Amino acid sequence: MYSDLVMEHFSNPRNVGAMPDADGVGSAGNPVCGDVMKLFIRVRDGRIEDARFQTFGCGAAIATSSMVTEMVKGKTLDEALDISNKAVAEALGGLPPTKMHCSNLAAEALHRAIEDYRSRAPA
Amino acid sequence: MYSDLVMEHFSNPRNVGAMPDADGVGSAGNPVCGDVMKLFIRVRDGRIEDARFQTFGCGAAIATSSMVTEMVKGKTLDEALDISNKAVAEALGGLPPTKMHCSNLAAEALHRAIEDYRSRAPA
Amino acid sequence: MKRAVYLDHAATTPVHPRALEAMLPFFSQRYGNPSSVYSLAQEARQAVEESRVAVADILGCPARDIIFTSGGTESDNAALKGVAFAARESGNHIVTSAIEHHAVLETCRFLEKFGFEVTYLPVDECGLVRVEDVEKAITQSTILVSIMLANNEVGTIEPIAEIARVVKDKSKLVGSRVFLHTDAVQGAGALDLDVNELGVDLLTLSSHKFYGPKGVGILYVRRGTPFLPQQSGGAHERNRRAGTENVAGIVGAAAALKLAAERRQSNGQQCQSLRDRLIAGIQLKIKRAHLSGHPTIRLPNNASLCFEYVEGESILLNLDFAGVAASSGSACTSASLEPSHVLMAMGIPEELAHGSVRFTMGPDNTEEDVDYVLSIMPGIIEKLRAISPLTEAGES
Amino acid sequence: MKRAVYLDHAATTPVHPRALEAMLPFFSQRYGNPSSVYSLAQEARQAVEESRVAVADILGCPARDIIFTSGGTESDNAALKGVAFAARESGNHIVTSAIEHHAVLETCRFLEKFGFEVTYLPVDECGLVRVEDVEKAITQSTILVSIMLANNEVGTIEPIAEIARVVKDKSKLVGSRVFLHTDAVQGAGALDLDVNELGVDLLTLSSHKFYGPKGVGILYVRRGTPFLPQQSGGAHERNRRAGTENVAGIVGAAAALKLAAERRQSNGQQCQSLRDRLIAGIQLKIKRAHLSGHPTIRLPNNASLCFEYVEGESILLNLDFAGVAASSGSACTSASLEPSHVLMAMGIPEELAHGSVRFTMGPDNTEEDVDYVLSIMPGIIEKLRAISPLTEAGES
Ligand SMILES: Cc1ncc(COP(=O)(O)O)c(C=O)c1O
Ligand SMILES: Cc1ncc(COP(=O)(O)O)c(C=O)c1O
Repeated sequence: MYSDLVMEHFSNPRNVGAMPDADGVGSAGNPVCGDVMKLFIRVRDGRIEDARFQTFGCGAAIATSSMVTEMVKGKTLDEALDISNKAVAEALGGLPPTKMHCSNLAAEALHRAIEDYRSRAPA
Repeated sequence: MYSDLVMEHFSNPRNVGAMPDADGVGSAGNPVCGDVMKLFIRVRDGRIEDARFQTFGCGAAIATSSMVTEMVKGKTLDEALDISNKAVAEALGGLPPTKMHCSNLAAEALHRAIEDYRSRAPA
Repeated sequence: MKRAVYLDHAATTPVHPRALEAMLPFFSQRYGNPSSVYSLAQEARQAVEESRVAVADILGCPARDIIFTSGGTESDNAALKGVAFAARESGNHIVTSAIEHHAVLETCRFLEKFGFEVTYLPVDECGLVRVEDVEKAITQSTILVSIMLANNEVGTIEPIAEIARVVKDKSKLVGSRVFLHTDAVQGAGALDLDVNELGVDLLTLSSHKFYGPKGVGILYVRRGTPFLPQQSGGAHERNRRAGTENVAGIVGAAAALKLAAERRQSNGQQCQSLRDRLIAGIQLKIKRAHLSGHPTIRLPNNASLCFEYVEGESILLNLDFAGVAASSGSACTSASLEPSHVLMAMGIPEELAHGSVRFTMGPDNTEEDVDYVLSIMPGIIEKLRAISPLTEAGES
Repeated sequence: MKRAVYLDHAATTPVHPRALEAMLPFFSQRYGNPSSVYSLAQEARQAVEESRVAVADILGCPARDIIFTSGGTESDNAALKGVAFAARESGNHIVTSAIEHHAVLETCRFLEKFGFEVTYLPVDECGLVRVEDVEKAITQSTILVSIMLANNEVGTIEPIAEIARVVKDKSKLVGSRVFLHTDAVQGAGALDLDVNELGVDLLTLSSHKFYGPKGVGILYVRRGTPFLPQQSGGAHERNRRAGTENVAGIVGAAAALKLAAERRQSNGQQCQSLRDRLIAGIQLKIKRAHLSGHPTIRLPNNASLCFEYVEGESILLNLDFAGVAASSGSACTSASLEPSHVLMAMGIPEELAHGSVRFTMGPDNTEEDVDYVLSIMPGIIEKLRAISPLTEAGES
């Protein structure tokens, strides 16, 4: 069902946990739908220095969360905003068609975290 | 599909062949329907002394033909007229439901042969 | 070697070695087409008819009332569509429950497209259909009631015999004949399947749920029940289901059903004690874990639980890493993203329903299997709760 | 030991040992339900999907266009009902031929009950559908044409590719989309099954006709074809055929189809030379024996003959006593008493049609088998003709 890389990220998710002093926080999903993702970013000099996540969801939701936190690190905010759902799924070696919505969550939470950061510290 | 006795009569049919000097001949069935039976009887002192048959038809048709010729031998005409389709089928240990019509032919041909005899030599 | 613990017997079961042994000659040796005339074919015919008698014995019905199909799904489809289209003149109303298997529910949706009206009865929080609801739902235009014998997700056993009595009485009252179908797929090997005790007119079974092969179903249709065959073609199965018979499959299904019926008592007791050990252990070791379904009126092998703050599939994947096979909701369609319609109908909140896990035991399971699961489950739940954003909010 | 000569490969075939070998692990070891999440189940899922790719390769189509069913009969039903009910808005007219298998003809009768109109095209005395008849039959309300690739009784091969062109052209002319289905059940292992070469939108196969297990069918549905699934339930087979997959059966069917495709050339040549030897021998040794079907445009393994003055079943029973398995008309329904509708449609007189015998060869048959049949047939026919009341009348 899942690619090896998805399974790897699912069983050893990177960057897990809350970040109390985050510069931006974004959420996506809804417990009623079975998927909630919360993404935390630390921003230094216009770049994402660190990212962490908390996720309630299926294997794909947890793996995409883990992957997106890896992908954003070191990117400028604009570069990070360019990360699409498809890009996250591709970085994981693909997702089953019925699970594609999970990668939506990851990009969505990321974009919201960046919005949150920008709303706090206007450019 | 068929009982052992049906198979036995089918593979070794008794009383096969035309009887040129028959006292009564009866036919039933129709080549178009796939079943034709012709029954010949020789009558002595009101009893059927001998019977023979010719049949075009399936296994059940040939076996019932053979059986009916055996059953009538030695019977009075009235006794012979009492032989029903069911009796022929039962004597053979039963027939598959879809083949029950074949035992109809045997009794029908027999009854016609007796009619034929009676019409030739009125009592 | 990694330990392998199979606890998903409600999803499917391995073919019993004796059932497989019975099947084997019919693939490459006794391969005749049962409709043919010659001996090789008549051997196959005989095997099919003997299988029919064996099944009929267990259901307490004449062999002629048994139709072999390609599975539980086909049997459910054939039952509902078969009666509905045949009894169309008498009425267009069907009564079923909200917790039926998709094979029944989607067939009802199909029939709705053809002008039938369907009442989906609610269930109580234990998953029980209320007999009085069935009674109330029946009107003059009702032709069919379809209620499952036992639910595949939570294991709740429905009061079919009582429902049968009510259907009969109400049927007389409204002056129209109402037929009763039960999807007994999950009951095989655990419950009495006698169609007269149950009082049903149609009954569905699926071979792969009772240690027979996949792709074989059984449909009982009581003589006199209106029935329009849904698979048209040759005169097979007394003109009620066309298609060359799956001889090996049918032989395997009948052999398996016989074995399952023989072992029903002992197997039920064994499964039940394992199940109770698992439920008690989980509730002792893991907080915020809830048993779903009825506490006692449930299949002896079913332990369905919902775990707060975590999602079912991620539990299953972790169990799989540890060699344990279990299921979340119906195994039938992991393609669906909605939480189980069964848990929803029982009033379980959606977020909790997403955290459901179903363990279903079989005769090969041992206490060691259960203890192994109990040894790994707390760690899995803990790990997932540590990642979950719901945990803090919930526990605060 | 009695000699055993199987010459009824059009009725069914033994499972090829290599196909059976491929199936075996999926009964009691790799028994997971392909819809489940864990590894045991995902192995089964993979086996099903690999089988789908193998079948698609042979049909020259994307794997997603292949649906696994429970047999040729189900595939025919699903194809015709699936398109008819889905395309109902566009029209209610179906074109087929008078010599289709019961699985197609009875499905048409079923659809007639639901308001569809069906044109049953005649055939010529060789069993060929005339392409111009197809063209003429198509009107603005036509939605589907279903013509078989090769006939199961007489082996005549229909001009499907030509029919496909005519359907496409006429379809444009009348301005409505007409879909083309072919029942290719008898073509597997003998003819090219490439759906693009054939130009068909739907194609039916049945596993047990090409050395796969009974109870497995294949249905090709070209992307974009309107299709209302006939078996409702779970989301299996991309929502086009609900029901737990018959994993072992599917694996066996795919393995068998691959083998059949590989051996197509050599097998065809071998069967054809045996067939020609049998036909020539019978016509030499037995008077008033007539080959039915087309003299050359026929399946390489089909020898269908009609014998005057004798009835088919009694020939078959005598052949069976001698260890030879053959068929009279369609093996599908020996329950029918009417002479074959195929021979009738070809204008063969009823009494002659009753005397039909079909020998169909397979790769395991040898020249000795044929010579054995040739050594016993004259005696059997002679014996039966001696009993027959038609013989004298006919010969005089
Ligand atoms: C209650 C119930 N009904 C019907 C079915 C469908 O049977 P099958 O898997 O044979 O299609 C299942 C199993 O999936 C089931 O659990
Ligand atoms: C041409 C044709 N179509 C359909 C079928 C039906 O297939 P099945 O036997 O798998 O039901 C058969 C064989 O019986 C056949 O020969």
